[in-house]
Amino acid sequence: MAWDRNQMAARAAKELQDGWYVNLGIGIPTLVANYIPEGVEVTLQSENGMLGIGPFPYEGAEDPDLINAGKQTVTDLPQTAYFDSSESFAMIRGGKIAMAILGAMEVAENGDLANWMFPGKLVKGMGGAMDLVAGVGRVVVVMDHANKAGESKVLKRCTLPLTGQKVVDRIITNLGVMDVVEGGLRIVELAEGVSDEELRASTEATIVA
Amino acid sequence: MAWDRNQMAARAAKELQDGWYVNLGIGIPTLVANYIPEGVEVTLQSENGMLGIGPFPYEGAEDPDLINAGKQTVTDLPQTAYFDSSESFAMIRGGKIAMAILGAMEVAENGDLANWMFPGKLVKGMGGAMDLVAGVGRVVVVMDHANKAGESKVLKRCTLPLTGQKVVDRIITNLGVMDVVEGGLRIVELAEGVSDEELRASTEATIVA
Amino acid sequence: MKKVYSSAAAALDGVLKDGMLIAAGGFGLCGIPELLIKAIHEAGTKDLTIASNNCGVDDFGLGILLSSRQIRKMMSSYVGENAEFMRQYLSGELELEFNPQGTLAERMRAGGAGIPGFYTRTGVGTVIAEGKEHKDFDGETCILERGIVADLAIVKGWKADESGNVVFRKTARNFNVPAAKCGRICVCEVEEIVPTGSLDPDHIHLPGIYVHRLIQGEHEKRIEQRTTRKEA
Amino acid sequence: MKKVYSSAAAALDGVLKDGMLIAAGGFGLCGIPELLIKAIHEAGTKDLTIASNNCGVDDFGLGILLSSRQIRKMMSSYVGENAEFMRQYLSGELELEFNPQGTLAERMRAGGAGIPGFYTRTGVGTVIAEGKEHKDFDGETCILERGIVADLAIVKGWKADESGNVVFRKTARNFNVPAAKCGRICVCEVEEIVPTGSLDPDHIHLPGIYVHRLIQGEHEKRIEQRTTRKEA
Repeated sequence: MAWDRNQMAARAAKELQDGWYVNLGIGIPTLVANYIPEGVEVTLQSENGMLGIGPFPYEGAEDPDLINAGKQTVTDLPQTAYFDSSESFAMIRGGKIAMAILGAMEVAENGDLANWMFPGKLVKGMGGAMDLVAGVGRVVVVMDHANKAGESKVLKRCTLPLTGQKVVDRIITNLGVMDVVEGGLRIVELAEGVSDEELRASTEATIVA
Repeated sequence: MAWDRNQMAARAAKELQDGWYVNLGIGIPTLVANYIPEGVEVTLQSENGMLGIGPFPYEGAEDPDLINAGKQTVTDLPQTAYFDSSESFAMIRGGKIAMAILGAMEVAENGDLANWMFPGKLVKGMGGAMDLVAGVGRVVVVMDHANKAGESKVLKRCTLPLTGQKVVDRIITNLGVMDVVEGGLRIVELAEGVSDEELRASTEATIVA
Repeated sequence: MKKVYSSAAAALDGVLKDGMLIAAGGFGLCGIPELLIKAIHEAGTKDLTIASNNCGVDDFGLGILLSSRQIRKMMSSYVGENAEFMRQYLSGELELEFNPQGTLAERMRAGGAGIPGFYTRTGVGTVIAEGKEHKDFDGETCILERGIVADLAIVKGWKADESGNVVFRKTARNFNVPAAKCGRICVCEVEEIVPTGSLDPDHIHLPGIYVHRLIQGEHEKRIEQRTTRKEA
Repeated sequence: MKKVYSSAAAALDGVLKDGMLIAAGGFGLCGIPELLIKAIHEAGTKDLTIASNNCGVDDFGLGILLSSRQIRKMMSSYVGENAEFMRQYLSGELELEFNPQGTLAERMRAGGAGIPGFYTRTGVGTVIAEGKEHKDFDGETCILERGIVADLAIVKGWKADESGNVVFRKTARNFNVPAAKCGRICVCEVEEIVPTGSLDPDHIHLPGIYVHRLIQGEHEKRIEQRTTRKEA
């Protein structure tokens, strides 16, 4: 039961609204592009300097000058525009991106997000994540509800170094959808086959209402 | 005796060095472009978004989309590049322009410059002058030594509202050339037919050495 | 999500509000959003604060909003071309906030880029610095300037595609790019709207993300200082 | 005033100095100044601080300056692709200053634009904010970030004209523009140098004023993550 990666991505895709400019993080968020609803036109931003990310190229058509923020070869679209990195983050910081859909290591009930660093482990860096969560209109996190040890990643307080403070608006996990509201999280939707009790039991964070 | 407008412009043109990017103010400074020495390649910047200002267009070839900072129709050159106003002042403020040659109402011996406002009179605005004097590598002022009442415009202290504080490096007037140095002004050169005594007598500012 | 509107009036419908802050592109009369200015004139919106490098001339550009007393305050660097401006200003009817030209451009750029404040040497020791926070950086005194976020940006491009990507022509780009970026809503008029895909994605000056509404129209493009040289 | 040099080594002659701060363009391996990096490797300049979003891979890009221990400190946002990096970092041989990617880009842009400091919400409440000045703007807490001025910028363009005007191609533009602007001296490598006048002045991404020295060369342009789809 519960949602698999693709179902989570499909659920996240329902967050998209027609005409929006959106940034998708690496991992499950990237899959969201496969589930954009009919009639909803969304322009994907890549923080390395591109609006209008197209699909992966056909073999042999890869262009080393055309990659996404995950460094994968991509293609362009008729509406594509390129720009430099300072311009790219100007639009991110300036609130021009309606939504970012990002992965996470931990989310807290006050909207704190940790998704860049496990202390003591290899630290690769935050990339553009801190800029995104500080700048975009709405932050949706998509992640597994529990870590590999089976412990809730939806917490009262984050234990890992933060990416941003009070930045998450909505959390989509394999168990369901939760909103960050006054006092804790509000359950918005349950994944198929997941009961309210099950979601509550799997969640360390305070669930309100 | 002394220099006329064109002679002042010709003298100011000797300040230019090969490869420099330069901004010329309105009035006599604009005439400097007519006297750029042989073998010296200078690129003129226009703060409304252009590097590489060409000559005025032939009649009938005026382009409303191509003007200089004085709002005059101009032309482009092979090396011309266009950009927006924030980019234009980024390069000015960032010190990329080697020199600005500007007109002035008053200059003081400490390098203070006043060239935008007569209190009580019509105030048109500073335009880009404050940005230029604060940002460019070297500021050369070209102006008449005295005002219409015959009073020195080269002063101990400016009486008019400042455009910039301690910003002027060199002053070129109809009487000669002076540098702003520790303690006052140093005479660099006398205009044709002007004696040292005459220049000193015409100058309110302290002349050192 | 259609961005293309049939007229300036249609593109401004529901957007105009008395007392709003409008950022306008253009330098002198070059690259000004003349159609949108006319439409604001006709709409009669009043008590406007306008951030624009200049204020047009008496009968063209932003000047027509002065004659009709729709402007309460200007944020500009140079307003010398306009007799009515001076009359209203000297009589106290019009408020004026002078900004050094580069500071004005950077304030717009900053507002659009989510930068609420930045430090600059420009204006230190002048009236511009009065009342502003001073701070030293590596021995150099700077003042704090604030980003401008406008309720509405009105700009003029050369060509745009239907997705809102805009290209400008020569020095008509000027303040149009920073003004567009600092608007919560940006309405853009162009000389030609082309199908999406017609513009080279490497040549876009203002990506469509900044442009919410778009119109095509005929432009007068008046020349302020026609200056020519004689045929050799 | 010739800007065109015959080789990367010639273009860097007299410019390199131990302990200097270099800003480098590129994102991952896309748009990196690979020829200039190789020339710095061969020159053996050491104790370098390098501001660059990433640090290449073990045997390509800035990674080759790691293997030779020429880098003392990196200012980056993401360094995950490089095993030698991690080894040197964890052993304390290499200093690392993490910058959020947008903050790094803006710091370079600010340094080039004469903005010594700016406020941003990015990083507030995180380790990035530690020790930085905090200030509230309209109820929003921001931190002060400093502009970066580099002793040298090394960047990679697609085409340049002989006067130094540069155009970039697709996402290879990335950090090259802000890096170039923040360099006291900027050396640029391109795939093709064309005669001055060959580039449309409306299409220049980096005006020649920012570019002091220029070389043309063959580029490997390695792909980091070759990702494709099947033919339909």
